[in-house]
Amino acid sequence: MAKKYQELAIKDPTDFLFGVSPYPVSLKNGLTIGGGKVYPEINFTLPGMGINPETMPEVRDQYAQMIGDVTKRAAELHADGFSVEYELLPDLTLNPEWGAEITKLLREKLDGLAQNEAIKTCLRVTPNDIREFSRPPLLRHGKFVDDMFRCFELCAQAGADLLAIESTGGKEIHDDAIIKGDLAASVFALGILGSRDMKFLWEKIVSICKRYDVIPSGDSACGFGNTAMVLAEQHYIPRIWAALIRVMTVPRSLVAFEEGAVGPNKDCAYEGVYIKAITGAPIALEGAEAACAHLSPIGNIAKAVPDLWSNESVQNVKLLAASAPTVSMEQLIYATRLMNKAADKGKGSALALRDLFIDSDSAGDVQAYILRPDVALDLSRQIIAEPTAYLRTRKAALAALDCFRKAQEKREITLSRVELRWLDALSRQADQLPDSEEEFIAQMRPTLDPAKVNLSEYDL
Amino acid sequence: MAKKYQELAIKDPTDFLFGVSPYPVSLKNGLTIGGGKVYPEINFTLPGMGINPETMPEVRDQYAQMIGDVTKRAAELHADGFSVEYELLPDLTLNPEWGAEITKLLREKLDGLAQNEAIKTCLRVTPNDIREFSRPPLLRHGKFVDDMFRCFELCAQAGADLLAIESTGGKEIHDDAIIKGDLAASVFALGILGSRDMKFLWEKIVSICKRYDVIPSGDSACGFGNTAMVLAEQHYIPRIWAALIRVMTVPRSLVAFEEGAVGPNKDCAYEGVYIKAITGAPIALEGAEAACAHLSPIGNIAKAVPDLWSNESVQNVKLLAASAPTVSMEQLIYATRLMNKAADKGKGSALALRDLFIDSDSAGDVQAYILRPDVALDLSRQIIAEPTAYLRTRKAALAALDCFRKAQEKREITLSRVELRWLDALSRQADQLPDSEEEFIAQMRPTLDPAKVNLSEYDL
Amino acid sequence: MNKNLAAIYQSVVEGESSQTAKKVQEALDEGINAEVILNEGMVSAMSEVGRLFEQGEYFVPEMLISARAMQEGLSVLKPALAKAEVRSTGKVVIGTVNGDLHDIGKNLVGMMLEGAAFEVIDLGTDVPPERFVEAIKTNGAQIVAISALLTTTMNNMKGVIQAICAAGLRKNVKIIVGGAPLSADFAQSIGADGYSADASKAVALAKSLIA
Amino acid sequence: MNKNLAAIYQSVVEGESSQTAKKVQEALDEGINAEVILNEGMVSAMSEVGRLFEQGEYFVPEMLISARAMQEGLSVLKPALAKAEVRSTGKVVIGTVNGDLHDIGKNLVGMMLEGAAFEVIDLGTDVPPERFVEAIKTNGAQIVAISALLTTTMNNMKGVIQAICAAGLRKNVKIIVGGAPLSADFAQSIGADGYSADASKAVALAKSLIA
Ligand SMILES: [Zn+2]
Ligand SMILES: [Zn+2]
Ligand SMILES: [Zn+2]
Repeated sequence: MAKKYQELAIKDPTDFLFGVSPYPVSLKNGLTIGGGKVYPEINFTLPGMGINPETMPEVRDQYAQMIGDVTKRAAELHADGFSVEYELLPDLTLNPEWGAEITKLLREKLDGLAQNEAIKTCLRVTPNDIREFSRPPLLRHGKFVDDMFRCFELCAQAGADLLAIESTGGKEIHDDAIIKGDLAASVFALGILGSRDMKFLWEKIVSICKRYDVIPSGDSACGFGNTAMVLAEQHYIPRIWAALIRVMTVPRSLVAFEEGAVGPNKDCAYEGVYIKAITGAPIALEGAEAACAHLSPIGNIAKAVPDLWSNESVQNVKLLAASAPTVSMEQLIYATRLMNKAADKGKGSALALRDLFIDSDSAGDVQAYILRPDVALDLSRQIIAEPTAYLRTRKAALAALDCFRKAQEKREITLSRVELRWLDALSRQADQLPDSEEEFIAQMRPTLDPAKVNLSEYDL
Repeated sequence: MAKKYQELAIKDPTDFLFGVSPYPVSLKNGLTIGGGKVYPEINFTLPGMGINPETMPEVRDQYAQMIGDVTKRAAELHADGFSVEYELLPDLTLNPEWGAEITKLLREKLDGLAQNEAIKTCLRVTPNDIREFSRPPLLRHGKFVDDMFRCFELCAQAGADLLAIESTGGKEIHDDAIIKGDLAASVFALGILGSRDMKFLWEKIVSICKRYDVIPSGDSACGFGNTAMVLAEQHYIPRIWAALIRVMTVPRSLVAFEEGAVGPNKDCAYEGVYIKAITGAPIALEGAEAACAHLSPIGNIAKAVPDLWSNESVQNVKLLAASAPTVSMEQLIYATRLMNKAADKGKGSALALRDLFIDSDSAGDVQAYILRPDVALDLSRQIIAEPTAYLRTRKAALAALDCFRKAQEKREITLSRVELRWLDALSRQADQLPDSEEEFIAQMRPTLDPAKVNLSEYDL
Repeated sequence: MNKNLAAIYQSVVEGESSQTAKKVQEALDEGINAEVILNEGMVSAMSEVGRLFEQGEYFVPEMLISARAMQEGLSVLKPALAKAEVRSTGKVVIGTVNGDLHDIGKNLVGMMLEGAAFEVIDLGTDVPPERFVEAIKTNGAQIVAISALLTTTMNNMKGVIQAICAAGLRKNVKIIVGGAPLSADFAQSIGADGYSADASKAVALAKSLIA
Repeated sequence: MNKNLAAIYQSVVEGESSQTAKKVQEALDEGINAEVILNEGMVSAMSEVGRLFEQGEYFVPEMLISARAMQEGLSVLKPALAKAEVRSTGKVVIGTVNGDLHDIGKNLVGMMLEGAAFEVIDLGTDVPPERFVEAIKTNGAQIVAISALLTTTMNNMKGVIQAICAAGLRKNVKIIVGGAPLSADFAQSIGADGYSADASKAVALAKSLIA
């Protein structure tokens, strides 16, 4: 039943462009994502406050205010469409009725906007992966699993257009792998644990989506790739290690699509560039306008190929001009206006702008370099030539390291002496990854702390 | 001694472009503004807190933290240069020693950055126009005037590269003119009062700059044009009225240059587009990345011709990623990277990007339309054909109204029925402005409340 | 509606000052009750003006012209009203805090409140706490509206509220605050009764607080 | 410097665990004082590692390897140290507040503190206030480090501090807090003793508080 991706949906770098994807996603209201235009995707969250029965009226007020603010600004700036991502906080997933209540509140406001202003919108709802509230995580059964799936169902019923998640299977191992620079553990977490959990999880999510006629959009390896990027930004780990992890998240996130996700993939999933190349599904991305949520070395290049353009998230605090969500909305509208204006003028113009985005960042940081459309196509091709998630992840590591080395030789990037030392060390680790998945699992098994990870949750 | 501008420094729209100005401004450290590159200009301010002897240690800490944050991020993102604007709060101008102390603190941090990271920077210091603490304003003498000029001197000595101000002569009349839709009062405030005060004020500022070898940069009609823009954004006044006021601020702000200012003009002065066309001086501007400070309908088009690109101002509050000044710095760096990358690829590429910025906004709002380089050149030419500030302001009104009407006919903008009613009403007012300045003053005199405005402060 | 009342209503909506004054006089001469003239002729006209503003048909300048027409009408009506003992909607003392020179936001709020038949005592800008206290006492105001546009002056609002408390007037007045750097949270934290994010919402806020 | 001490220093900097253990044993056999081995051999090596990290020469993974080498050396040294009665820099109880599952920031802080010879008791994530209190009591900690990564859990830090107060332990411990949504202001407002914007500054903060 699972789909197998064996060739790229996008083959030519000149077909790899913002706003256009081979398999656009159309909503019931007619809004099409990936059909020629980039739309803003706004995300907002509560200011510092707890969520409990006493504060729920205030929580409702906050969301009502935020959706009111952003829809008002979108109308004033004549946006012709946009998406709202509602990323549930843990407490709103732990109490699925609350999560669904907020979904309904957002839905109603967006429906009102459609009626009064003829602006077409999309509501993406992203429950939190609360399964890790058990330590070690219980991924397949128990109260947290039940509540999480119930939350998906209730939010689907409450009016979500898209469902998504940032799932965390394997993260219990991967956090340490990042800060230890442990490539094997990272491959194990992503290529074995994460990928297996994705298969389990997305089969369920897709079936819920079918039941309620909602679109299964995609997953994000945020807890893996973005954790690494943020740590690299703080100089805790080498940038080259963060870039490598990013490429290694691709096979894991691809599993959602093998199980039936269709996009638009999640904003914070920078592996989405590869997902778009492989699957042809539209993707959301984020960059300069998401600096409110995380700093990054890829603020412009991330604009090369998105179909939705996001601010990641911003708290409802007051800035001099307006609320921070209003400010984000305005910034996203200007950013997407520019891209769409270029597209209006024809593909040559759009490609020229895309190349400015690319060339702005790609030489300055290896994490930007791997988002180059040509680089992503090349690595994607190598990754999907392998048959399994493990082998794809191993190939992602080997191919990315090779790519870094060549890029350095071609002077397309400039790695420091220290980064080059790491390039060698990581290559030595990668070269030791066995061909056989069983052998690899057998190697890794004794290194794992049963207090941290429960292998039976992964059918191991 | 005053310079007279009688022809445009920029004649051809294809020479009117971001990053390049006919008369670049070079600092002692070699940083050149308007010499081919657009640099970020970051501005930041205190979070909600008072300024008094007890809080001054905290004020110092805040500024130290903000300058530390933005210089760190600029270095991490390999910025090759940037400007910091330090806009003094009223209390820091009322106590010039405090204002100068913060100037020194910023200077030292920027000098350290130059030494450790080889990043060239510029420090613009903008004292507050505290003369309006007298009501009616005492513009030419008294304690506030003395303190303000002393503040300029002390800040020059403390290490400012540029001095600037957002002066307010005439604002005591103009605020009411805006909300009453009173064109004659607006012309009087800008073309008679404001322009006379600018002459007095800038003669002084330029002489202080000469004495301390500091660059007199420019003024902003912020309290006029931006007040109107913000009120239009809130639907309090018609957009067409705000656009008209913007054009009418040009002769007033030009006076600074007639008296010896050389640029870069102030970020919030959107009339700077016209100033650049007329004088050839470089300018700062702000747009999408300044949404933190004010919403606007000109977020992209403002990127068409700036030499410095600013965030206007942001309080030192914490966002999810980092402090708000850090976030602004990152956004400005990405915005300017894109422009500079286009410039690197040649003038054709830069013009293509410029045109995307222009076409993004120009049809959507008349306030954006008047920032079109071709429109600004045309109106500037008509304005400077007149000999005096009054006649130039009157011409600005007549020419702008004519321009709006033609733009509507050519369908380059779409004015609503209500805006068209205002276009007619404003035209009727403009047509009644007499040729003679004396006659106009005589007409206006009886309408003025001596409790509000002191005409002797304007040699009237 | 009576022909004269309709004419008053129309002239206020269209901002015809002298016409309004004239028609008010005619209505009085005709023996129409002053309170009826006020409410059905003018206050309802100002509501219509507010509606036109909400709809985007009118801007503030038009509202101001209508408000001026109403004032003209009122000046004719005043003697008759005094006898009839009519209450204004409420008395509001308004000002920008000390250290802050920003005028226009405060003026807009004042203007909107006047349009809604509040009596507005405008203290101007850079107003020290004592002057707010004094003005409340002198005028018997029910509402104090305080404005601040700077992050460095917003905290001075607290000083105004403390001075009002210290003068024993806190229970007599509702305090509303506004200005760009403020938030509802901040308003609550300094002990204000209400916060309005923009001038046009201040009227509804003021009305709700003294309802 | 003594040859063996130099070798210990070197092996810790380079993260050679077995070499460190071996050289510590040799130094002890040679009769070098345990405290001298600790301070001149290992603690100073970890300072050098910190310096290399600040310089960008080392990353966290290298620091971890060095820290592990130091642990190996310590395990050899422990019996001799016990006699000499050496104090650790201090004891720190660390955890992420209840409702919050974020691990990695807390782990980094713990790791940095261990590198600076603090004894770290890690309570993990989603830690209820009682467990912080209990751990302070059981371990006689001088410092409590609390982490929160969510705007919805940052307020739970206040609950932890209140529980510590209620247990009468507030004067025994310094409380430091950290996490993305926090600010120095917030830390002060909930009554913490210190705030660190990132993990690498937490060590200096901790040291300054118990100095
Ligand atoms: Zn994410
Ligand atoms: Zn998101
Ligand atoms: Zn300004």
